[in-house]
Amino acid sequence: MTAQTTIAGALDRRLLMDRSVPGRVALTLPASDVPLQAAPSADLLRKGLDLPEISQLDMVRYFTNLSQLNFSIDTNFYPLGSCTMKYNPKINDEVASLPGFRDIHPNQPDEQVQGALRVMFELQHALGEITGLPGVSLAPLAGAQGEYAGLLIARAYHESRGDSARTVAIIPDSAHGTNPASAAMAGLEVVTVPSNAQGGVDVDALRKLADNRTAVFMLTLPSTLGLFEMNILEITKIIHDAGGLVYADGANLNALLGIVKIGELGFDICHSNLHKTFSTPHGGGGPGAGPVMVAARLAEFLPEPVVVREPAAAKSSLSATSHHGDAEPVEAHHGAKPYAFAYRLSRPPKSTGKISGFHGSFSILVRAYTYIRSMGRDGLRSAAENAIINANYIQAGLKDKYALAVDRYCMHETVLSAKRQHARGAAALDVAKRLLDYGIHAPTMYFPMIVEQALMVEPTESESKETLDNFIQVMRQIDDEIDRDPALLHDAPHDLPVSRMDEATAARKPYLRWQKSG
Amino acid sequence: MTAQTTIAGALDRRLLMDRSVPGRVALTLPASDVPLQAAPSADLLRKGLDLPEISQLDMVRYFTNLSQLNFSIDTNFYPLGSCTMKYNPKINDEVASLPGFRDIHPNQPDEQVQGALRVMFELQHALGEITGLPGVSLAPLAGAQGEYAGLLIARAYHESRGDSARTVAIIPDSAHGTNPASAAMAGLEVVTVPSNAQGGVDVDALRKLADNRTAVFMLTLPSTLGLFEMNILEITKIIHDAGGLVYADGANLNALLGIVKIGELGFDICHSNLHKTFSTPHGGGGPGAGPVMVAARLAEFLPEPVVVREPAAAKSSLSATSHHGDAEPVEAHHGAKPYAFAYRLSRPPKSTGKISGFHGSFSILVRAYTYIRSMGRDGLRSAAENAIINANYIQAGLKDKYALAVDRYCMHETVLSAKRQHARGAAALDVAKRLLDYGIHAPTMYFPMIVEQALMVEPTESESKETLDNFIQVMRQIDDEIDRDPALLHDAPHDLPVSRMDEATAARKPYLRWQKSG
Amino acid sequence: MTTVNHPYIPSTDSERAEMLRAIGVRAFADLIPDIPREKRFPKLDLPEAEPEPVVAAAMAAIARQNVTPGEYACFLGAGAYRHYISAVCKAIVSRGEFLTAYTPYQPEAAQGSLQVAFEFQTMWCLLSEMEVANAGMYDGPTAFAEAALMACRLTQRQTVAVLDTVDERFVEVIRSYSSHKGIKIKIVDSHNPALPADAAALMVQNPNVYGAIEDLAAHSKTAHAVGALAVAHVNPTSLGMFKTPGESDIDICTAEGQPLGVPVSYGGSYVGLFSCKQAHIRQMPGRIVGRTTDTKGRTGYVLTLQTREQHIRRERATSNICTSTQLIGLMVTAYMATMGKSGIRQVAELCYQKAHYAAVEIARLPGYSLPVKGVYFHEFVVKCPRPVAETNRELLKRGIIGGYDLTRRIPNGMLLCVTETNTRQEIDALIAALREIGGAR
Amino acid sequence: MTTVNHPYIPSTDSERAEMLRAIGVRAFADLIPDIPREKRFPKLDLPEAEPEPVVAAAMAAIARQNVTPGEYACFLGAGAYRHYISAVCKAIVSRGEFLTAYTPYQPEAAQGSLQVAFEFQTMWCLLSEMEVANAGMYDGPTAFAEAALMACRLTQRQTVAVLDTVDERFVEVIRSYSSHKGIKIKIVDSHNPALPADAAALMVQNPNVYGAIEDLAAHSKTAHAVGALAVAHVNPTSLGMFKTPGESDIDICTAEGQPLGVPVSYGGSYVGLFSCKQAHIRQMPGRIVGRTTDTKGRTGYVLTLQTREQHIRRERATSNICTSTQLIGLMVTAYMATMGKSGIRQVAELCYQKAHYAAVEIARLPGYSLPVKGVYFHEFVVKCPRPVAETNRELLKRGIIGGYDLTRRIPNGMLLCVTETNTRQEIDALIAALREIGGAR
Ligand SMILES: Cc1ncc(COP(=O)(O)O)c(C=O)c1O
Ligand SMILES: Cc1ncc(COP(=O)(O)O)c(C=O)c1O
Repeated sequence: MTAQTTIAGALDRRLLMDRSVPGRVALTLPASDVPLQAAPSADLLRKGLDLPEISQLDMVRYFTNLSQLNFSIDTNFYPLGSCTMKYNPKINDEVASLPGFRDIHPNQPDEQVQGALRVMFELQHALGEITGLPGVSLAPLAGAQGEYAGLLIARAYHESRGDSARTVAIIPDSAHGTNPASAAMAGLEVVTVPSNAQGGVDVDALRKLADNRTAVFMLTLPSTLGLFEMNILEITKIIHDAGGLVYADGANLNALLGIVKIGELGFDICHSNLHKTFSTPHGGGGPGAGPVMVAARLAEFLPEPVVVREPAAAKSSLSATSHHGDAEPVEAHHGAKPYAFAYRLSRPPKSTGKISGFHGSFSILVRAYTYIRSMGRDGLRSAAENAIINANYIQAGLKDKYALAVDRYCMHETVLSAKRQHARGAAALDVAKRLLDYGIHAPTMYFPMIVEQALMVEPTESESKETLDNFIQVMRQIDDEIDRDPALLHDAPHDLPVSRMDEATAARKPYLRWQKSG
Repeated sequence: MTAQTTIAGALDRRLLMDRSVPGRVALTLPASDVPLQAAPSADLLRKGLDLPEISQLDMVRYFTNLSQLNFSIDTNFYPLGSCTMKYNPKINDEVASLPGFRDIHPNQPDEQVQGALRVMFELQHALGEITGLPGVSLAPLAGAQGEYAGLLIARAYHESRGDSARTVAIIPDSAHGTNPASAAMAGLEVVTVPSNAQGGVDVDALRKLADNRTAVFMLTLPSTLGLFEMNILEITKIIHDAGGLVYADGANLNALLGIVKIGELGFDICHSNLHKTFSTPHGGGGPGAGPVMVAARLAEFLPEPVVVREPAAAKSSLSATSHHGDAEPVEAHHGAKPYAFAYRLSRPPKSTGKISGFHGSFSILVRAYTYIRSMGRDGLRSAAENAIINANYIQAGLKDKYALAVDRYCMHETVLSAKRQHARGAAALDVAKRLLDYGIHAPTMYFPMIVEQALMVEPTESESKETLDNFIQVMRQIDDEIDRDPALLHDAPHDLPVSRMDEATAARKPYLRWQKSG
Repeated sequence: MTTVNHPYIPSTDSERAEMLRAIGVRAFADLIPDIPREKRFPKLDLPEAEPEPVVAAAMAAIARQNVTPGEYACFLGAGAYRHYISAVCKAIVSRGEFLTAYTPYQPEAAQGSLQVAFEFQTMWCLLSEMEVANAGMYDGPTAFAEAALMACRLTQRQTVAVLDTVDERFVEVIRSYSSHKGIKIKIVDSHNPALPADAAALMVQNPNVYGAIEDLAAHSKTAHAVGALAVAHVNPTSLGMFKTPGESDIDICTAEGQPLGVPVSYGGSYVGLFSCKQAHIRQMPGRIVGRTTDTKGRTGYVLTLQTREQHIRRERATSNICTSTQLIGLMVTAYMATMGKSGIRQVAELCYQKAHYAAVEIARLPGYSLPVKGVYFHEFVVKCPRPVAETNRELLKRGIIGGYDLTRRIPNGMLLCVTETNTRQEIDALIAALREIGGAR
Repeated sequence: MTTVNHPYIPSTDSERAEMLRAIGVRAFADLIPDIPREKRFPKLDLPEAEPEPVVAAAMAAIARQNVTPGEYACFLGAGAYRHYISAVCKAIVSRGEFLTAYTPYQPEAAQGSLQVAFEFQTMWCLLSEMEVANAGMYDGPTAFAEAALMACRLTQRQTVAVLDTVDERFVEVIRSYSSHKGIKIKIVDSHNPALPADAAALMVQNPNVYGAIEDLAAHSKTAHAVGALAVAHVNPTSLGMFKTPGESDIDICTAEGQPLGVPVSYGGSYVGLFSCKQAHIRQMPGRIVGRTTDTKGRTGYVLTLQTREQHIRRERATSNICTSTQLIGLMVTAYMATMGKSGIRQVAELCYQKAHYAAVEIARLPGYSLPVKGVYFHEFVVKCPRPVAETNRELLKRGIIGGYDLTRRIPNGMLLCVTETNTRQEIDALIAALREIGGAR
């Protein structure tokens, strides 16, 4: 503990407004260098303005100390299932902060931003290639928005065929909450299909549900149980036969890179969370990016923008065969001559329209693109394979102590159930909180909802075997602790900046901002 | 505590070599793009090479966790006397890492690096102006090297006058250890002059010591007791009358900015620690920069290089009157035409020569220059004034509990004595270590050596009044704790990554590198 | 099994073999029995891995293919604004502990992110003078669209009135967000806003699409008169100077957070700011952070009111938002804190001063005029003698990235934006260039 | 009392007044009675404070006044070398906790810096195959000079023999460091090194001033034959490939640490690497970090053998060094760790391959030759048909920063350096340009 403390030796948790002293400044600005202009009339102006007044040192110290209160990938193992907390390469951040990317304005005409458009174009290609769904829009700003965009496409598709009675989205009971929420936003009625005993979709139940009202079936692949759907080809066929489309929630795409293409399994639409599979930093909860990929016949419905390349400049895609020098394709942009340019933003003919302010989460797109180049085709496949091996290794090392949601080989994550531990007096929550004491972030808890006392563990490929071994050991030790000294679990975490929080009061009496009283 | 831990819940302190696994890589490099060249004969080559093999994530995590074990300005109050642990502005780091500064090569000809030379030239001007000693060389790499450079100048000066019997350096007993060490390196005999009861130089003793063997008198101003020498004009006169030179150790220059010019007090030579007064980051122990400043008549002896400006381009110095647009003075350096250039590196006619590899601690010089521009002339004076006020405020708040080395108003730092505390069973060391528990770095301890149980406190101007108040309160509380629960002090620190270390064994059986055994 | 040794993948061949043995399989393929054999291991048409030095050089080369503001003077706004971002903010935002954390579901391990979010909510409330705020949305336009949905939920109505001075870009996003819920959009005349009686909300942009200041208080009255909510989408920098949504009795206030310390970065990632009246919090979308205490009575922060959210309420959630924009929220937080009381005000005033200087001077140029009346902040429409695209091309030759083409609303209309980052020298160069270009025919 | 409101100075006027009251004085001037009145508050001929946005823009403009390698191909070496530095290293080094800590005098509050220093010592020992190392010196040349002083202390002799293939720059620094101690420097012929009987040390540079590999083992023998110590100053990158000082029975090994992950940065800040035989540690200069345990038996690190140092031993210290270069040491540590076993070797090999390709091709050009025989690493001397300064000026016009002018030793001699950062494209451009320039007369 090296942090700022109070006289009582406790962490100093005062907020900025409590630290504010009239007259202090953290930054000054130059005086105006233009002749004084007429001021607007006073009744148009605001009265007071209360914001912190802090010195620059105190500002730096405040935020630096705050940062140290976090667990993060850079400091801790973070086996948070469904979140793919893999390493976020530093080079990606460095690239994203190059002035040529960081400082370009979204309203600059295409000819001025050929570098940016090239990155987007090649990223579209790569995502199309990885998923086997060649129509790509990078516009969605996160996974959930990718889902929404995909569902809008599905609706537009059916409507374009006059098939407008299709207003049902079939969604498995194991699905992530964003799936039904996105479906509802898209005006679809949500119908739930149960899982079978092996954690897959109950195919018979699905067959009964699929009909001429079915707009779309949303399936997470691998599923939220960490399993690859065992009847996948049958399922996509059932939906297609019923005239519906099949949507893949690609949040777990990390398990599939170079292993299988979603499009080749019959899926029509999917999204990918670049902040998961493609290693962009989670940032404490975003920004993300959730590009949507579709089969060729659906490409005309993609949200805008989509980057296209003029046939004239047919060279530089991010592909094995035609990948050329990076400084080549676009002519220099100095002086008077008009630009030769190759890439431009476009709006697909039947586009579902604009779903975000500009052209997508560009700073995240740049990182994902950099990552794909850094990994290359073999590296991507290796990532998936190692992610799967790591998850199975943990599963094998724990299954005698912790029940498995389903006892099969898992994909990139394993869903444990702490039901035996619960019977002995420690809930999944207690196990999770106790892990924090060992410097390990808690797994995802109580999700998927269909698993009792779920602990969803996703190690990712970027963790070393020692880290996995340590995790297994610690989890086994925690299991021992239940009988030895249950308070170790119930009162956990012990050494963190705070112990368990009173969330009930937080929700009952919301205290959502600093108040003058303190 | 969010750090990586072992299964036992302790900090994981394993070294990189203990984490190494054959085959892992943190970085890969491209294959050679040139035709294969003939290899040198095998007997010229090294056999094995043992270095860590670690993944990139584990590398980032290792160093990030290590960083959190440190106290630092960015996280803690750091009232370390004699070290001027002031705020290190982030803009300075940003500027130093501009490619135009970070990537220029020291062997580029002057005409290619006019921007760099301009920074150096104007920094020379600023330091000459601040100290009143207009001859400046930026070559010395730290304060101690600045001292050494200064002493070489003194020697060269006397020798140039045929006055080569002057081989004595008179140094007060309160001086920092580098002063006598530097004098010894310069081949000077060190003679110590005692301090008087008020913490000043014993003038009578000095008068007796000053004679025709006196090469130089080295005085720290303000002194290491935090005091401004009360007989300063008399002292410089005594030395000058004896034919000696007067050297100012400018480590404490922060107290004098715009308050008084060292040169106007009769000093002939001084150095300044840019890493103290001019806010460049201490970096855990360097790099620093210790420019040496001299009176005009000594400028010909300065170590090389010194940056000079061709009279042709007489405009752009960092001065109040002639400070012009920053992009102006040098012509663009494109295309074929020869450059118009203004600044060049030069070697003073009787230079004492080269004391470091290239042109000084350039990345530090850039930061110091940026700082001076950010502060401006009034800001520098304000820094000194506030530094002095802050130190006196702490002194006033503690003098009833902690004895003062000398009961006078102090300059930028106050030297307390824990002798009363010692009498009650707690040494200065115990007080210092106990401070760490409160998230405050320890003051400098047991220095200056002439003060019993010294605790030297330098708050600097960049700390806020609340931080000072908190420090005063904590120091008073610690004093209380001696009687209440002395173990709180003796066993301190309690909550840090380690408790007190066995330094005796460390020195007796030096263990200075990782060994295969562990 | 491919055996790539890669910096991002620690396991070595022998470790992998050991792990497979521990799992009890012979080869990797044994772990994926459910994947149809014929579909496995497709060829990816992607290049091979590039080592970091190669990637770094390649990306720098690509970045140089862009015309970069900063190297060029830039007067583009229309939704994204260039402002000075302190080195302090950059240093804070680059901390790995913030950058590589997940959404703070485990409050004990995320007090850093949570306290930052609480500061974010606080300062956005203070700046907008609204009562409560959430922890951020995807971006400004989606926040504005979500506000429309929220208004419909709150009023149980299905028509959204949008002022005709609202940027089409925003209207499109509102349409995307609402069309399939049966919500109708009605564009109303800003000079005489006649609201349908079943309007859920009146949506206003301030400054509006022309850069002009709207009378928020009057619009609030209009909305409230028919029982609709007043929703304002504001430029947050303008709040350093102009009357606030809170003071104008606005019910829901949204903004694009980008101007508050976020690089323009070709349009993303940004963050949507969202605040509203206290009474409406349970219909607010997005993450919300609240203060509470731990078992030992210590203050701390948690995600709260989660029952509004998709992971609990699923299809009945207030929004589908999950991953949001916490890191950009941190940028905004660091920016507001660093600028502070005096800085935010000063930026607004510098923008105002410089934009007005530019506008007044340009209006004097032969052939140029300011067609839009009213008070403006830091953007204004100039009617050019030549088409905007052409004018901009000419400006670029002179090292200037010109304004936004608003021809769709005003023939030869160019929306120019001037911020504190534009020096007088740049403005004067713009004026001189426009004179030259204008007269060129 | 000036009352500047500055971001770096928190106290406000009213706080200052309050503090002065608490101190018991009326005004600031009352605190400085000892400063002669007539000397107080001199005018400083310095400009006024510039706000951060102004400083940032000004410094960027000044930086652009330099010709920057990276934008230009660069073949300069001769003591400073361009190598690829991973983003990982930059991220580590920019951590405020490392950047803004002091020398680790309080080990409990500095285990981060201390463990880094221990890693530094370890990896430098491993790379140089020496037994012990210190935590770093100012830079390479001063480390080399301090090694000479150390050899004099150890042998109680006063003559230092320096091989004539040692760079003059180093000899100058050795002279500055030793001249007033009565130490004599003798330059000896590298082909036939005849050492004086009272030599304390034989000082060797490897690769030498011409870039050529010296026979370190032979030089060790020569030194030891007269009871002198063998001191080698090496290029650390070359150790990825070539025989080590340790294997060559060198007594003290120093190096410029810059090539190991430190930006060239116009020559500083760098770090001197220093290692020696175990027997000599108590005469080593500089900071040394050692491993020990705390009161609870936990492993930790401390500064050790401090009785060698100036703050304890004063005029009898082994050196006057105090503030050293820990942060640059961190850069080197992060670099060695990130490159690791395979990377360090690979960098050396890439340098070797590319330099040899360039040398062989240049030697084929009419008018150019390689006057120095022997094995070289990544630097080599080219004898040009035209003066070096002239040739370099011509190269610059073609976007190339040429080599180091070694005319003082070899007429028209240019020392060219090629590292892994030079692409084949750059090398080929250099070759083509030299052909063109050479033939121009
Ligand atoms: C399975 C699944 N689907 C969808 C999402 C939503 O993605 P995002 O958080 O990017 O909106 C998540 C994210 O947690 C997820 O795990
Ligand atoms: C009074 C004094 N003189 C000299 C020095 C030496 O300066 P440096 O550490 O930069 O070599 C110091 C540094 O601690 C000091 O405090």
